[in-house]
Amino acid sequence: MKDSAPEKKPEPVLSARGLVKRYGHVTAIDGADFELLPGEVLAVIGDNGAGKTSLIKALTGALVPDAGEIRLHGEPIRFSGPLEARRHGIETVYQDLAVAPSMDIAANMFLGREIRRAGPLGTVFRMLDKKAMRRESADYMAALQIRLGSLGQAVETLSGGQRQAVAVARAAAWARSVVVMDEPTAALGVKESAQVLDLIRRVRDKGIPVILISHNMPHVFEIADRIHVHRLGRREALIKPADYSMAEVVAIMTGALSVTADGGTVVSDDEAASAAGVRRG
Amino acid sequence: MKDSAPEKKPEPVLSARGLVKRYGHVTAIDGADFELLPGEVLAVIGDNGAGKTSLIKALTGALVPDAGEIRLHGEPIRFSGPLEARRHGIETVYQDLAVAPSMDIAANMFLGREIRRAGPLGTVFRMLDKKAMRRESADYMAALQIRLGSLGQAVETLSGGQRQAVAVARAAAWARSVVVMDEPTAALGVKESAQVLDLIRRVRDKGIPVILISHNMPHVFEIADRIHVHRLGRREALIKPADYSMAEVVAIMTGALSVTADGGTVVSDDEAASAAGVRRG
Amino acid sequence: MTASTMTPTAVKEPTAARRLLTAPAAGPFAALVLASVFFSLSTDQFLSGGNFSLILQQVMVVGTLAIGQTLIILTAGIDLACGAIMAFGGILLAKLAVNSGVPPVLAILLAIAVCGGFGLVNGLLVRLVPLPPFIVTLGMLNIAFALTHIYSDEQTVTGLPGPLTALGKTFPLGRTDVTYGSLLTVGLFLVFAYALNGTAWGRHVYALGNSAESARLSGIRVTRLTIGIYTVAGLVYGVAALLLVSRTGVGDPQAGQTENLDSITAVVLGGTSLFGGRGTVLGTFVGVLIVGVFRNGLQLMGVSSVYQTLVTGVLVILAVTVDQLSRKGTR
Amino acid sequence: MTASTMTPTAVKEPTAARRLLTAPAAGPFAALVLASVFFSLSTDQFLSGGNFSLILQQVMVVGTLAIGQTLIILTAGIDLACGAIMAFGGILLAKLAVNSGVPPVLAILLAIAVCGGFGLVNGLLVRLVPLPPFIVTLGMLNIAFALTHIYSDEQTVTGLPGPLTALGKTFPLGRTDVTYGSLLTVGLFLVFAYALNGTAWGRHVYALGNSAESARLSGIRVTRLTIGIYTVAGLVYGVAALLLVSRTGVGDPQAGQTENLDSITAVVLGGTSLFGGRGTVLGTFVGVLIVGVFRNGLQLMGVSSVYQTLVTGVLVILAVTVDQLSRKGTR
Amino acid sequence: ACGSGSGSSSSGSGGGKVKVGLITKTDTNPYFVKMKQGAEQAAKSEGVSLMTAAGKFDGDNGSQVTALENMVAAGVKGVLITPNDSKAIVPAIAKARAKGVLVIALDTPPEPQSSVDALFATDNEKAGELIGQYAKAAMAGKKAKIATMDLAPGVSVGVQRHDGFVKGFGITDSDPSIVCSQDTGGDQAKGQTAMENCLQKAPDINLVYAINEPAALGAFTAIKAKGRAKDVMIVAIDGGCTGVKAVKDGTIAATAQQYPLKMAADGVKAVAAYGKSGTKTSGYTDTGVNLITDKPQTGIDAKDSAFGLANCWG
Ligand SMILES: Nc1ncnc2c1ncn2[C@@H]1O[C@H](COP(=O)(O)OP(=O)(O)OP(=O)(O)O)[C@@H](O)[C@H]1O
Ligand SMILES: Nc1ncnc2c1ncn2[C@@H]1O[C@H](COP(=O)(O)OP(=O)(O)OP(=O)(O)O)[C@@H](O)[C@H]1O
Ligand SMILES: O[C@@H]1[C@@H](O)[C@H](O)OC[C@H]1O
Ligand SMILES: [Mg+2]
Ligand SMILES: [Mg+2]
Repeated sequence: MKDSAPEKKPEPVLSARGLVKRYGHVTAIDGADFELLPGEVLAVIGDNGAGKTSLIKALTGALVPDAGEIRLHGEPIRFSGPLEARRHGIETVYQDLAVAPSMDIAANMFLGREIRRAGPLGTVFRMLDKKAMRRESADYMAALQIRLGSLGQAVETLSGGQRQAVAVARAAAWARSVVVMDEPTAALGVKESAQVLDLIRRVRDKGIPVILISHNMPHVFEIADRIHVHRLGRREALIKPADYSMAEVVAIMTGALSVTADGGTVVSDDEAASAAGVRRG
Repeated sequence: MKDSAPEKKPEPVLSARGLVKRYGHVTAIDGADFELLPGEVLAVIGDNGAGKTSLIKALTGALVPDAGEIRLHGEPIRFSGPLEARRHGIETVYQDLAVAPSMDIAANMFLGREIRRAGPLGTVFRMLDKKAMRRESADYMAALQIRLGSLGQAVETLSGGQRQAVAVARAAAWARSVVVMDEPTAALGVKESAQVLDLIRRVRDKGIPVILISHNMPHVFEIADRIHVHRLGRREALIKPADYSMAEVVAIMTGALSVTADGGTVVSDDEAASAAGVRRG
Repeated sequence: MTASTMTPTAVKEPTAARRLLTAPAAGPFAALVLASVFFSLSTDQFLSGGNFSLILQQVMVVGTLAIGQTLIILTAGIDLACGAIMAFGGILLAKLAVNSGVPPVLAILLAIAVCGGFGLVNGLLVRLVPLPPFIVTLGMLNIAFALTHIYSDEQTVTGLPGPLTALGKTFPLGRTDVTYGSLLTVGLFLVFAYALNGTAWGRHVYALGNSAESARLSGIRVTRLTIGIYTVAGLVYGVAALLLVSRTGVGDPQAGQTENLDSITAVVLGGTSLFGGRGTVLGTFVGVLIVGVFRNGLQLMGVSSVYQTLVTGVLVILAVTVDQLSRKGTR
Repeated sequence: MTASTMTPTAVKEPTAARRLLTAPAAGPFAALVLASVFFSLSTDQFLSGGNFSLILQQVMVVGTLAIGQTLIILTAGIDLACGAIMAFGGILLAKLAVNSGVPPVLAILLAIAVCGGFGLVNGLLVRLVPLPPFIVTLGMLNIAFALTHIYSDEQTVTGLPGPLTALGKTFPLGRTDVTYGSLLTVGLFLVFAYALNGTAWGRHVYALGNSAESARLSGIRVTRLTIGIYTVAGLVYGVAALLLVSRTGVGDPQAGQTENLDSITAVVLGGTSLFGGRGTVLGTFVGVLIVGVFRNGLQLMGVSSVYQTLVTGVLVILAVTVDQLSRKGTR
Repeated sequence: ACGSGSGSSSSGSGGGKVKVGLITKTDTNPYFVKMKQGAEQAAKSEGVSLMTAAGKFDGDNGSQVTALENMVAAGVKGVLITPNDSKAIVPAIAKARAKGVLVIALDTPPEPQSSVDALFATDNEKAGELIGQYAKAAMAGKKAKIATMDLAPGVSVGVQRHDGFVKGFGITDSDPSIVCSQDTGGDQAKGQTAMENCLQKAPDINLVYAINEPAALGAFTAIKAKGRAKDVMIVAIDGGCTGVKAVKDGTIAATAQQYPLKMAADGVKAVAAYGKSGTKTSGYTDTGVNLITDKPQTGIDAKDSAFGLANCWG
């Protein structure tokens, strides 16, 4: 790849080789490689059904791959479940949000990490500090500039964007070592999306790397340090946004262009490439 | 409004005045007006939680407003449910898709409008023509250029974008008098989104007006004939994209700018407007 | 090339063999076969046409009830009243024909219609108030039970005219005698398997069970459909009443008290989810047979009655475990 | 300014009054009050401290079972075995103390632990195989039932030592005698109301019932939680066994046969959804009282037993209708 | 008659032991445990093998029919059955007999009685009458306020005993002295609840009739809790060991004792005899009923609790 030669690469935070996942006769991950470097925002892009969600589910312990190896800070690791990944500081916003619909915003935000009252009320009676959780939730939601009817609303009664904001705020709040976001702005408005990009930047600035799955190319180009292009269940290319135009990246994603070993591109599908408006590589 | 003077306006296909919907102490629709003209693509935009989904649910019979009037082709109408709206030719893609997760793609695509076999098998035994439905579904999905593992996959096992494509393909397939799409491209990839925009154009070109809710401003500006800006539960402005810049529209949406009666704009929130990068109106 | 690379018009469809293996009733069926093999090896009398015909005949009543129960569970409902409605239908049928001099065939039709009426009321309450099916049918269980005892005055009705017991008669099939009633039950299973799988109505039943709200938004007439399903279930219970009467030869006010749970058990054993939207009526048939085979086989083995209960408990759990394990491979 | 215009840091929260009106147990409570008013007007004996204490005492056993049942139903499960587990616990307790000479308090602890063991096995099967709760507990119902009869040899155990019946004793509260057992039951309801509403564990129970997969993705230890819930439920059934024994003064192998359905009924009457994730244990308490008040009131009115059944059927449906209608306004 | 399961053999095929079936009403009653014991002992001494089955609840005809069919399919020589529904079981019995199986009713007669080969039973109405007469005498002219703890709607033993009691007491069902009637399912806990409510309704109850002893003991618990143990008389039916002990310690004034163990043992012997010699027993054998009390009333035959304990259900 174009950028593989120059600088000495630091050890990846999270990486994988040859991941495979089959569902009956559908192959969702087909020998995928993956690499996330410290402090970077890595965008993962690809067509619908390319296997992006499956890939990050495998990386975050939410599904067990049929084959392949995952490494965290260079050590091979097998997550027994999402909890273990989380214990290693990996925080994820899943595409289907993984919220409890009948519970309210604060309860969802702190699910699995509730705050207890100080003193014996908390230690002996294990009493929740509902006020504190409500207060902090309100702050997190405010940071995303999401309008809300009531913090006590059950999540199932929220608008699509409000619901997504809850999941995003939750992951951001708990970020420690890696943050993974599967299409976090899909349901968000212009202003709210901008806030999420800001949030991602703030997380990155704390030195925490972020994996961002998104179909929104302007967002990707605005924020990503590197782009992982996923296609047909595997990584097709790993590039820097500065080296390619948006049209080229889209062409790689759809298979019109291929990235050669030296980082150049070749047209693999003439018709598609010209339809995508890409010059010959 | 800027464009209200020149041409004599045709009768709206669908319109509403003073719609209200409250949930407990949350007001989702707060006296909203609405107007859809024949053959137009009307974009409905607004912040998260502004009440867009609630508005179109009221317009398509999915919820009963507490107050206000809806007119179809000028006649006041009260839909008893989504079926009645559909009988009047109104076809909707709901934001939460309204699919049956355990059923496969073809079954979902034809849900409520199944094709029966020809001859006595169909009329007497009411036998489904599964082959025909499967074939047609495959065609519709192909038109959206969605990759699929298997047409027999249950919808719950589809990727987020694949699932959305099913809902969009379904509405487009049955369009007759009005098509309503609530964020139809939220989960779709670049290529797939482009196909949906194409689809919307084709529908419009058949003379069927389309209501498109979207947070994607480039899409909106690319395809909309008019833009309905929704804010705090009601219509804030109804404009032509040609008359405003994207930044201005976003500013109107967030309340930084207001549209005056003569179609001009005034800054209602200085700080917000300058943050949005809009010149003084 | 992997499957995910295919374009939609050329997607690979599962082979017939694979489809059979992954069919929802495959797991329960495996359990049924295992149990049958076991009993064939442990007793001399199990493996015979006559014994199979006997088992079929023993399960026809609960099997028929389980058809209606399947419909309702598929909609994410539950019917606690099916046995009680059947009992009322049976007593009504018998008393009309014996005590009130109504022509037998008319009595049959009336009783089936009344059972349908119970179903209709259930459906109306479930959909229009709306109330949870559990509560509605629990209430109806009590009501139908009480009406049965009030109307029958606790008296078992005997001396039934021929048409009422005709379905209990047998005909020879090869060297085995089969009752007409078993045939009717099998026929009903096939009819409903077709209706659920081959017609639009069936798809709507599944869609309703998946999500009533999505079904409504998809333009399905959810109210009509729900009420219809409960009514059809009631009519099916009416047929079960006829089968009950023709099998036992009497109108019995005490009948139907364990059939509620039994029918739900058969449905669940057959692989249908209590959360609705997933399952098949043929699975239910297999579930019904599993229960019948257990009971028959254990009795033939001479297991004493309390131990029959114990072993049944273990076997029920095992049967579903077999089902689960058989699915693991395909997930 | 409408509520939707507010920024998140200044959101309007419902007032205390509104919260009371929309509390999940408000509907069932209204039904309970209506029923009580009705019976107070129709019989002289209903409205008295003594009668209320009696009702409380009559529902304490099923009430305690219903606590465990609520936990399990909140996880979208169901427990058909609770009554049978309790019956086994009761016999075990009585036989250990009377026949095996185990010190009473130790016998109590052992019996409660064994009931917890049943729950543990249920939980393991539900979560680890995994199997549908309906089937697991149906199997366990048969197993516990059979074990009870085998172990007891159908003999009622009498002559219990004092500690086993202590909870059946009364103490005066004002001018009314109240049993210690009722107090224990009420105490358990409060403890579990607190645990479900005030602790992280409670939130996890609800989250599990909302969606086991979402709970897992949220990092909740779903396996541990599920198994824990079934085990706790089993322990609670053990306490119910003690209450049963102390109330009746004997170890009775026939006990617990109708309590499965009764406890589920109480839970559903109390407004908890059979689909999990929604409901309260205090609602269950109200549900239990509704059943107790119906039975007591109807008997005081001298309604004959068949008609009691009939009226109960109608009232159960009415009670939940009241609940539904009381909610309509707030939707 | 057209048979079911014609493929099955009906006589002790395979050269094995003669098989005898016993079908009781339920599994949940010590009464039937005694029956099983009697049957087992006799089966051992006669060298026949015993199969057992039971209904799921009192009144459950369906399970009994199925069990009967399965036993016939298993090749039993004879079946002993305590019918849950005297009339409803008749067609199934007829089918079994048509295959040459000897069917003997125990405890509860089918209707018509001739539908079985033989009947070994107590006369339930007579048992009720006995304690009715006893209660009448023991009340000694005191004004009676009666509570009846009955079985369940439509179960014949319960109805016969209740009717017998009322008749023996010399009144009718509509008599105002019956102030409370409740079903208990023959269950102790339900008996207690029923009695509690009866006492709430009519605190001055002074005589309780109970369908069986568990119901009686439940009623007693409720009465004792009200502090009225001394002034309420309880009479019951069954004569089980627990029940007789209760008579001995004065909890129950009197009970009518029956002899299930004997019924079953005699039944098994009859089937064994049929297996050996082909001779069928027939007709009704009254296995007898005795009033057990330690406070005998003049003019009413009774045995004391010592006799009762020595013979409890023997
Ligand atoms: N449980 C499952 N059973 C069968 N097929 C599945 C399952 N889950 C995913 N798939 C299939 O695997 C493929 C990859 O799905 P995945 O969700 O990873 O795609 P994606 O790249 O995230 O798509 P999108 O952009 O639409 O979210 C799809 O074809 C999908 O249908
Ligand atoms: N059932 C409900 N109960 C309570 N509040 C509700 C309910 N449905 C919607 N709301 C509230 O009404 C407001 C409008 O919601 P709506 O879904 O219409 O917004 P939207 O404009 O479609 O937002 P988005 O862009 O995020 O989809 C929100 O504040 C939402 O929380
Ligand atoms: O005598 C028996 C009685 O005790 C039981 O309750 O039911 C069956 C009867 O035969
Ligand atoms: Mg995805
Ligand atoms: Mg919306």
